Amino acid sequence: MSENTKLPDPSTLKKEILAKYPAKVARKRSKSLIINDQKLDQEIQSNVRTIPGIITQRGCTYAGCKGVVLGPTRDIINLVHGPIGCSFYAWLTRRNQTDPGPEGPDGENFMTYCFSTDMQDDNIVFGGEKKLAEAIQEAYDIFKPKAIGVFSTCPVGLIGDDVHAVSRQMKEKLGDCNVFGFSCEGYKGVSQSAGHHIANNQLFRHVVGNDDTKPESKFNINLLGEYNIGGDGFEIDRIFNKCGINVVCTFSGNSTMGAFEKSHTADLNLVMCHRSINYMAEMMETKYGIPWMKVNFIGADSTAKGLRKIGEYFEDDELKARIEEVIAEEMPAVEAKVEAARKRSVGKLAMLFVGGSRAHHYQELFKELGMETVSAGYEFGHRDDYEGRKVLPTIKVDADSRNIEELKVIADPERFNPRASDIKLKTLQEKGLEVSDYRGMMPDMADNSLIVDDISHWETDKLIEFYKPDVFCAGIKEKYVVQKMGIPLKQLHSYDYGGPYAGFQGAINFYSDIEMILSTTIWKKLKAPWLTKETDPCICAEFVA
Amino acid sequence: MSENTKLPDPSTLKKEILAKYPAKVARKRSKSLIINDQKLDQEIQSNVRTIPGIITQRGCTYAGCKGVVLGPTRDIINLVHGPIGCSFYAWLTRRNQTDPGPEGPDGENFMTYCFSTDMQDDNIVFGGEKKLAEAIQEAYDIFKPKAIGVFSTCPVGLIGDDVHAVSRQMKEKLGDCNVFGFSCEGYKGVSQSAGHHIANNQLFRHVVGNDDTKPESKFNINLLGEYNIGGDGFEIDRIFNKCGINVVCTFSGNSTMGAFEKSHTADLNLVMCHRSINYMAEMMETKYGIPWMKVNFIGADSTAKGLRKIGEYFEDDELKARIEEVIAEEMPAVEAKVEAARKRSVGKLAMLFVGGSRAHHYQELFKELGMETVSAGYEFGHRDDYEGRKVLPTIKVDADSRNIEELKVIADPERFNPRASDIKLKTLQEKGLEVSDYRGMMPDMADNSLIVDDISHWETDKLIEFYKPDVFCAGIKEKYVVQKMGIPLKQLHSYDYGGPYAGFQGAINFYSDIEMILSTTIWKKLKAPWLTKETDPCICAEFVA
Amino acid sequence: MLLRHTPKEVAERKALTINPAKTCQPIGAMYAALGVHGCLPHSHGSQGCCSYHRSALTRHYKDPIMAGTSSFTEGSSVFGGQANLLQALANMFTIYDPDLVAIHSTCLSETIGDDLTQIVQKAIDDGKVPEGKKVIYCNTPSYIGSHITGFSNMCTGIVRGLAKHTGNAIDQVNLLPGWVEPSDMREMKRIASEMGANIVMYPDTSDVVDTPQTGEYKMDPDGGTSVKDIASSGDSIKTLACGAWASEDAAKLLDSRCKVPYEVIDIPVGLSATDRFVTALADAAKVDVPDSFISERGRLVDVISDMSQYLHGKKVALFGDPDQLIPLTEFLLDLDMIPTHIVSGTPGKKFTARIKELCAEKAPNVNVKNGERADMFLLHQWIKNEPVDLLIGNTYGKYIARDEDIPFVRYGFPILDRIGHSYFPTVGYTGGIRLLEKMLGVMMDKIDRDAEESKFELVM
Amino acid sequence: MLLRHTPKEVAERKALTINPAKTCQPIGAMYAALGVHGCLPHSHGSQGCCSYHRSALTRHYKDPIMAGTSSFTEGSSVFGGQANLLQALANMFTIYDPDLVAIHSTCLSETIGDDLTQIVQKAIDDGKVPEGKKVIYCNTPSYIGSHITGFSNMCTGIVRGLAKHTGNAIDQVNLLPGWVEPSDMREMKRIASEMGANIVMYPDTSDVVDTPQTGEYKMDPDGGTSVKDIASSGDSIKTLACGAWASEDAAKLLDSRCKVPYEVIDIPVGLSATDRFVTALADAAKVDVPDSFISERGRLVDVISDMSQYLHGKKVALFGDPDQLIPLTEFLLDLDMIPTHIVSGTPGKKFTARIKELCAEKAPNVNVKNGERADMFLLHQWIKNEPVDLLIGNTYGKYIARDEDIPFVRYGFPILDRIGHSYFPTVGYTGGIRLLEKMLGVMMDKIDRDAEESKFELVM
Repeated sequence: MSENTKLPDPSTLKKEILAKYPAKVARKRSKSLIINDQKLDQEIQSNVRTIPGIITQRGCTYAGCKGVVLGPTRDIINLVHGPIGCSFYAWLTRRNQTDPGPEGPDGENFMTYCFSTDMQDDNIVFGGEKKLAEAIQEAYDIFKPKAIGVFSTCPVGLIGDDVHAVSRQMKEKLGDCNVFGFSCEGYKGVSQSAGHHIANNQLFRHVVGNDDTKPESKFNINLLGEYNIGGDGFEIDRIFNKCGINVVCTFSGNSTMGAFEKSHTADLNLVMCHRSINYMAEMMETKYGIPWMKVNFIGADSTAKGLRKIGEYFEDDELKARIEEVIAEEMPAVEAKVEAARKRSVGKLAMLFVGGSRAHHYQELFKELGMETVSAGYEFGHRDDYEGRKVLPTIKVDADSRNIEELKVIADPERFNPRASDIKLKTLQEKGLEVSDYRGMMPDMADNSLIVDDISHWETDKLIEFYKPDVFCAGIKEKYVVQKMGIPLKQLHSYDYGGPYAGFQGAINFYSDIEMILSTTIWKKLKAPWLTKETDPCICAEFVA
Repeated sequence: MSENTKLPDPSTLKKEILAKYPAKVARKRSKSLIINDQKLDQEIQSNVRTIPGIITQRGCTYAGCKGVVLGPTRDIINLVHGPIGCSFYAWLTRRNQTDPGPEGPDGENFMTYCFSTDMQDDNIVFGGEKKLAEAIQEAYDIFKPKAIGVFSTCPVGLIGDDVHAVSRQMKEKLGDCNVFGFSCEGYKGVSQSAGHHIANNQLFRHVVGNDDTKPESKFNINLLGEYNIGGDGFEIDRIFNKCGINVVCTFSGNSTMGAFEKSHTADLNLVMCHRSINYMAEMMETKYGIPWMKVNFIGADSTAKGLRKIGEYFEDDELKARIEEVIAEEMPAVEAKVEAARKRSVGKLAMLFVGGSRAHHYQELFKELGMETVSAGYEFGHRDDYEGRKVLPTIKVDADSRNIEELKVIADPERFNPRASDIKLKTLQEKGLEVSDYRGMMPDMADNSLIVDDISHWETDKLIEFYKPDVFCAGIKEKYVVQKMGIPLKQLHSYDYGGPYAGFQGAINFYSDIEMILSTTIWKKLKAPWLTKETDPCICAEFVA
Repeated sequence: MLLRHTPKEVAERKALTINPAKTCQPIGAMYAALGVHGCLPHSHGSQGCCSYHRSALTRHYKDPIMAGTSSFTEGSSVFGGQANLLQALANMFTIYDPDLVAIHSTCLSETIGDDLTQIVQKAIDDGKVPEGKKVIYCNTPSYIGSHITGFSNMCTGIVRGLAKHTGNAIDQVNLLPGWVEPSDMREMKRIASEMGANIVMYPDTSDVVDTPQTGEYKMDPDGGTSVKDIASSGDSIKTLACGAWASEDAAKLLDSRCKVPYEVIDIPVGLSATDRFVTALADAAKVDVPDSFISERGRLVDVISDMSQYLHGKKVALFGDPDQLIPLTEFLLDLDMIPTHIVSGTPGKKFTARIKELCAEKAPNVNVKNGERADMFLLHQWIKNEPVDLLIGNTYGKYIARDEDIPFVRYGFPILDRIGHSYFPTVGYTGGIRLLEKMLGVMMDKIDRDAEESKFELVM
Repeated sequence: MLLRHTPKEVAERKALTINPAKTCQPIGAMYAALGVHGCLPHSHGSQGCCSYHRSALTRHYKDPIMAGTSSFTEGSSVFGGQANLLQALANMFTIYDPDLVAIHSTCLSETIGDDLTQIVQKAIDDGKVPEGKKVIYCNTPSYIGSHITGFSNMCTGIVRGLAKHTGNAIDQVNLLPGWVEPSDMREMKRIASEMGANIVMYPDTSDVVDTPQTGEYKMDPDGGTSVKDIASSGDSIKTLACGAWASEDAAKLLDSRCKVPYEVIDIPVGLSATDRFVTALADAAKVDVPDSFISERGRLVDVISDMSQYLHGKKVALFGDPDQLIPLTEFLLDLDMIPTHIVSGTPGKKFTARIKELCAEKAPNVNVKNGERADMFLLHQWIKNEPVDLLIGNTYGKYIARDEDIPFVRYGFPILDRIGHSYFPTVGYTGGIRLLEKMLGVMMDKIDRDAEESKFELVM
C-alpha cells in the first residue's frame, strides 16, 4: 500500500473486540481503543489498572524501577530485598550494555551479577531488616562498591521492613558507600511506570548534585531516558562526540554513579524516553534551572532533527556547522541502505505495542522504510505520551497514582542557575523544538489508525486477523504467539539480541533487519505441502483498502 | 595370577581351533600356532601367504612402503600413482608426528596433504605415465618440494607403467627435486613386510649418502625403525639429548630428506623395529661400515638397557656416567607410577597380536606391570622376529619373497669406514648387546604361551574364550570386535590416539593408560540388570591355572 | 573478565545470595499447569510475577507461554486479592474459554493471607466458573523452597483438584515425570509404550511448549494430559514418582487420598538411573522389558566403552536442580568422571546426603551445597580453587565458562541461548548418548583447539 | 597452519589430486553389503584393500566391520584370482558360516580381468557354496567413479542376486535409502511405519554397524534386510530410490528385470526434500500422511523461523557426496543461508547442473565442481578467496576449519573424531532440527567466543 493511502475504518474491528468482553470490561476497554482522527482531540484512557485475567503485556513497579532505570548503571550494586525470583528475573535480561569505562577491563561492573537477600519464610514472619543489613555488609565487604541500591519487592512493604532506615544506617556505618533504598514494591501503581517515577525520585534525592565539579568542555548536555539497549547509547555518544557535544550523564545507559552526581552541571537535558524520565527533567529544571527538550534519536531523520535542535539551543554557529557536516557525512550510507531495503518494505504494514515511547519512536524508522503503522499503543504510557503534555492539567490523579510519591522540589538556593531565558525558550518552543514539551504519539499517526493502550492477547489476536501486518513489534511474551500466527515479530525491548537501532548506524541496522525479516523464506513454507499448495497468506498479503 | 605361575597347556585350544578348518587350512595353520617351550628350538611358519577368506589383520605392500616407512617424512611429497583409494586411506591415519623443524612453523610439512594421480579407466587402458609426469610437474609447481616419492599401486605394475623411468625423467627435468619411485604394488609379497623392504631399498639407493657433511657432535647414531607414532620419537630424542647422544637420522620418525642423506655419517645404527628396517642396517654396514645393534625403548628397563648399550659401544666413561645419571633422574617417577598401577595390574593377563616388533616390545611394559602375556604373535613378522636371526640361514626363499628385490651392496670404495673392529663387536656381542643380532620374541616368552602368526578372527575368538584376557592388544580392525566380547582392546598401532609409550615418560603414560583401562567401570555394567544381577564375567576373571 | 569481581577466597555469607542457582516457586507452578490439557495458568499476585515467569519460560522454550494475572494494586494488597481473582476468573473463562484454570499464589498474596480455597469456592458459588469448567490451585509462597517446590506444589494441586478415586482399580501406572523437558516427557511415553506399559503421565508439556509452526496459533494446544486421564489416576495400581523434590508430594497425596501406592525413583538420566526406571516401570506395569531395550541400553554402553578414555578422570562442576543433579552425578560416576563441585539453590537435606553417598567411593572430596546461598558465585569460587574440565548447568553458566575457559554443556533450566532441549531428550538410554555427545563434543573441541600442530588428531 | 602450503591462487590442475573429496568404489560396496542380514562382504583383490576399507568403516562407526579378502599375491595377479576366490568362499562358509557372501572386485582383479560371474558359477558347480547359502557380487573398479559408485554397484548386485519377480504383486514399496547412516535408515523406517506405509528397505545397516555392547559379540548381527524381504522386492508395486548416484541403478534394474516402476527422489535431508519424501512415500504406498507429520514438520519450521536471524545470509562451504549435498544445499537455501563453495569428488554432470539450478535465485555465484580434482585443496583455495561462516563436511574438514577459524559441522563420510552420527539421524524433519542445532551451535559458539564483553549475550 502506498504511503498515503487512507487506512480502513476499524470501527467494526473495535466492535468485534469489545463484543467478546463482559459488559464492564467492554466499557472500560472501549476507552483505551481509539480510532485516530487528527480533527478531534480524543482522550485515550491509559495508565489505569489492568483488568485482571485479560492477559496483559505489563510488568510491575519493581521492574520499572530496578530493571529499567537503575539496571544500566555499572558501578552500583543493586541489591534486591525479597524472595529470590525478583532478582533472578532481572538478571542480565535487559541487554543494557556497558563499556569497561576509563578504568579499562578491570573497571567496576556489577551488572553481570545478581544480588538478593533471598527472603525466607522466617524473614516474612519476623521481618527481614536484619538480614538486609547483613547482606549490605557482605556485599560491601566482598565488592567495596561506591554505592548500593536496595529494592523493595512485594512482601517488604507489607511486613513493614523499612529499607530506607536500614540503608541510612548502613550508609553511615560503611562511610564511603552511598546506600539508599527504593519503595518499589510490585503492587504499587498499575505498571512499570510507577517504578520509573520512584527511581527518578531516589536518584534525584540521593545522587544528583552530590558532585559540583564543572565539565571542562563546551555544549554540555545530559541524555535522559536512553538505556543503551543493544548499544543505542554507544551510537548516540559516537555522534555527539563527532559533533563536539559533551554528554555529562546519560540516564541511565552505560552510566556511573559519578556521572549522576555531576549531571546537574549540564546546560541542557535531552529527553528520549519521555515516560520513564520526564520527572527527572522537570525536577532538574526546577532545582537547577536546566531546560529540557524532547528528542528522538530513533530514525535517521529524527536523529538529524535532534542534533539540529541542540545546535539551535546553543546558538553556536560553529556547532551548527559541525552538526550539518556530521549529518552530511552520515546520511549517504543511510540513504544507500534504506534505498535497498525499501525494495522490499514499501507499502508493508507494521504494528507496534511496546513500552512508553518506543511504540512512537519506531514509527519513524518504519516511515523511512515506506511502511505504514496501522496500529500502535503503549504498554505503560500515560495520556501525555499519547496526546501530548498539553493534556497534563486535565489528567485526574487516581488512587493508584496518588500513592506514588511526588517530590517537592524547589529552586536550589546556591545552585539554581537558569541556563536560558524564558524568552529564548519561548522562541525555541515556537520554532517547534519541543522545549519542556512532548506532543505525543497520536498527532504523528494516520487517521483511522487504531491506538490501543495496554493491549490484551485477545485484542492482539483480532488486530492481526484484521490487518494481517507484515511486521508486529512487541516483546518476548508476544514474540512466539504472534509468530505462530505466521507474522514475524520484532522485539523492541531486546531488539531480538541485535541493534543498536538508534542514530544513523542504528537506522542502517534496523533497515537491514527489517529487510531480512521481510525476505525470510520460511514464512512462505509454513504449510505442509500435502495440505495445500498455495503459499502462506500472511506474508504476501497486501492490504486492500 | 602371580608372575611366575605356570601357564596352562593350550594344546586342546589349538586342537579346537584347527578342528574348524578345512584339512588343508588346518595343516597350514597348525605350523603357525606354536606352543612355546624354551627347551625346544621350535620353528614357526611365518611370512607366508595369508589363507584367502580367513579374515586376517594383514595389509598390503603399498601400506608397508608408503604408509609405514615413507609416511613419517615431513619434507617429501609422497605421490601415489593409482586409483584414489590407496592414497586416501593412508592420509593422516598413522599418527606419525612431526615437529615444524628448524624453519619453525612455516617449515615444510606435506604430511597433512594427500597426493594422488587418481587414475581413471582411460589411464588403465592407455597407460598412466603421462598423467604421472604431469602430476609430478604440478606438485612441483605448487609446492617446490625437495623430493617427490612415487608409489605404485596394484594396477600400475600390471599395465606396465614405468614409474622409475618417469621419475628419472622428471628428476632431470626439475633439476632441484629428487624424484624416485617405488614398485610397491599391493599384491607383492604376502603382507606389509615386502613394502618395508622395498622402501629400504629405494631410500638407500636414492637418498642415503647424498650428503657427506659430517656431524660436529660426539656419539653420533641413527635410530632405525622408530616412526614417532604418538610422539615416541620425541621422547627418545629427549632422552638422547639429555645423555649427550646425537641422532643424525631417525628412520623415519620426524625425519627429513636432509637427515636421510647424511645418515651414513653416523657411527652406530640402533634398530628398534627389526622387521621393517633391518635391511637398511645391513646395507649401511656393508657399504659404510656402520655397525648396528638391536634396542628396544619400549619399557623403562629396556630403555635403560638400550642406553647402556650405547655407552658400552662408545666406550666413553663420561657418556656412561651421564647415561647413569639420566637413568637415575628418570626412574623415580617411573617407579612411583608403576607402583600405583600395579595395584590394579599385577596378575592380569595380556595378549598381543600386532605388527612386526610391537608384539614383542610391549611385553616389556606388561612385565613391568606384573601382567602375564599368555599369547602373542605378529601380523607380518618373519621367523627371525620370532626365533631370532640365528635361523636366517635356514629360512627358505619362496615364490613371494623371491620377487622382492635384494640390493647388491658392496663396500663403498671411498666412504667405507668400519666404525668398530670385529674384535670389539665380538666382545660387545658376547656381553649380550645384540650386535648385528636380534634374538626374537619366543625366547622372551613363558613356556606354554601360545604364539600365533598372522592370527585370524576365528583364532582370536577362540583364544579370548580360552584365556579371558584383561587386555587385548591389536589394531583398529580388531578393536571393537574384541571389545564387544567384553575385553578392552588397546591399539598398538595408533595407541588409541594416546602415547608416547616409548622411553621413560612413555612407560609412565602406558602404565596410566592400562591402569585406566583396568579401572573403567563400564566393563562391569555390560549386562542389562533385568537380565542378570551378577557382574560381567569377562573383566573380573582371574586365570585359573 | 565478565565476572571480574569474583574473588578466589571463599568468605562465608549469612545473608547475601549472589548469582542464584534457583528461582522462586510460582514459575514452577506455571510450568506444571501447562502440562494439563486446556489449562490456563493464573498467577495470583502482582503483574510482574506473571510477566517475569512468562518471559523466562518463553525464552527457554521459544514458544508461546500463556497465563493470566490478578494484577494486584496497592488496594488489593491492603484489602486482599479476592475481588481481583474473582474478576480474573470471570474474564478468563469469558474471553479465553479454557477447560480449566490453574491458580498459583505469590509471595504477595501469601503474605496478605489470601485463602485460595475460600476464594475459588466463592467463584464457583458466584457462578464465575462456567458449567463443565474447572479451577485448580496451589499455594506457592516464593519465600519457601524454589521453582522446583512450586512445580511440586502444582502437581499436588493437580492431584487434589482432578484425581478421583472411584474404587474400581484400573490396570495402569501413574508416571509423574518431574520437571523435565517436553522432549523428555515424549521419550518417557515412548519408553512406556514400547514396553507395553499402560501409563497416565502428568504433567505433560509435550505439544504445549514445543508446538509446531503451521501459521495457525492454537491458544489451546494439542498437548497436555487430559483432565479425564488425570481423574483416572486415582484408580491406578501404582504411582512412579520421578524425583523426590518435584514429584513425591503429589504421589503421597495420591496415596493418602486415593490409596494408590507409590514409589519414588530418580529421573532416568544416564545409565544406572534409566536401568532402575525401566525395571521399576516394568515391575509396576507387570510387563517384561522387551529385547529392544537391551539394544537401546547396549548402544549407550557401547558409546561409553568406546569413548571412556576421553571421560575417565575428568573433573566436572555442575549446578541445577536436585532431581536432575542426583542421577547426572551418578551418570558421571558411571563414566569414571569426577563430580567435583555441585550446587543447587533448592533446599532439602537429602540432597547433599545422597550426593555424598553416590560419590563416597570415587569422588570422596566432592564439594556439594544446596539451599540458601548455594549459588553460582560460590560455585565459581570453588572452581577458581579447584579447576574443572567440564561445566554443566543452565545458560548462566556461560559467564563462568568464558572467564575460566571451561568446556560447557547447557543443561537444566533456563537455557536461553541455544536450541535443542525441547526436541532431543536427555532421559533414557538414547538421552544418555545425547549427553555423552554433548560432553565429548565440548571437551574434544577444546582438545582440537589447544593441540600443538604436531599433536592435532584426525582420529579420536 | 596445518595446511600451510596451500596457496590462495588457484592454478589449474590436469593430473594431480590433492586432499580428495572421495575415495574408491570397493568401500561403498562393502558398506552396502553389510546392509543385508547374514551377509559377509568379500574383497576380491589384495589384502590391503580389505584392510583399508575395514579400517575406515571401523573408525567411522566404532563398531566391528567384518569382511574377507582373496589375498592376491603376485602369482594370482599373473594367473588370475579364481583359485584364491574359490578357496576364500570355501573357507568363509566353512569357518564363519554366513548366510551369504557379497563379493566386490578391486582395481587389481578388474585390471587382470577376472570374471566374477564365471568364478561364482564355478564355485557353485564345485560345491564350494553350501546348500541354502548364496553368493552375490558386483564389479567395483576403483578407477571409475567413487565410493558412491561402489555402493550403487553393490545395490545393483543385491537386486541381481536376490530380487525375484514371481508375478504376484505385493502391496509394498521398495525404499532404497542410499548411502546414509544406520540412524538415518532407522528413521526412514520409523517414518514409513508411522505412516502405515508397507516398505522393504535395503540396504539397511542399522543394528549392523551400530550394535549394542552387551559383552557378547555377534558375528551375524541382528540387523540387515533379510534375503527373503529382498527377494520379495521383485514383486513390489513401486521403488523409491533415494539419491540418483547411490540408488538409481538398482531401481532401474528392479524395473527392467522385475517390472517394478521406480521414482528417484532426494535423500530426505532438510525441509523441502523431506516434504517430497513424505509425499512420495505416501503416494507410492497409497496412504495418507498422518497429522503427526504436520507436527513433526511444524517443529522444524518453528526452529527455522525462531532462529532465522542467525542463519540468514551466512556463507557456507560444503563437501561430500552428491546425494547428500543436493538436498543439503536446498536446505541451506530454505534457511536463507548462502551455499558458496561446493565440491564432490564423485563425478556426474547432473551434479553441478542441479546445484546451479537450486542456487540460481539466491546464490547465483556459487562455486561448484565435482569429479576428478574437485578436491578439498580446491575448496580450501576457494575459501581463502571468499571466506565463509560455516564449513560442512567429513572429519578431514577440521584441518581447514582450524587454519581458517571457520565453525565446522561434521557431516558425511568419514567422521573419525566425534560420535553421534550412528545414533541421531539427519534425515527427516527431526534430522533437520539436528542439523540446525549443530550449525547454530558452532556459529553461536564463535559469537560467544569473539563477543566483546559489552556485547556478550545471555539470551540468543
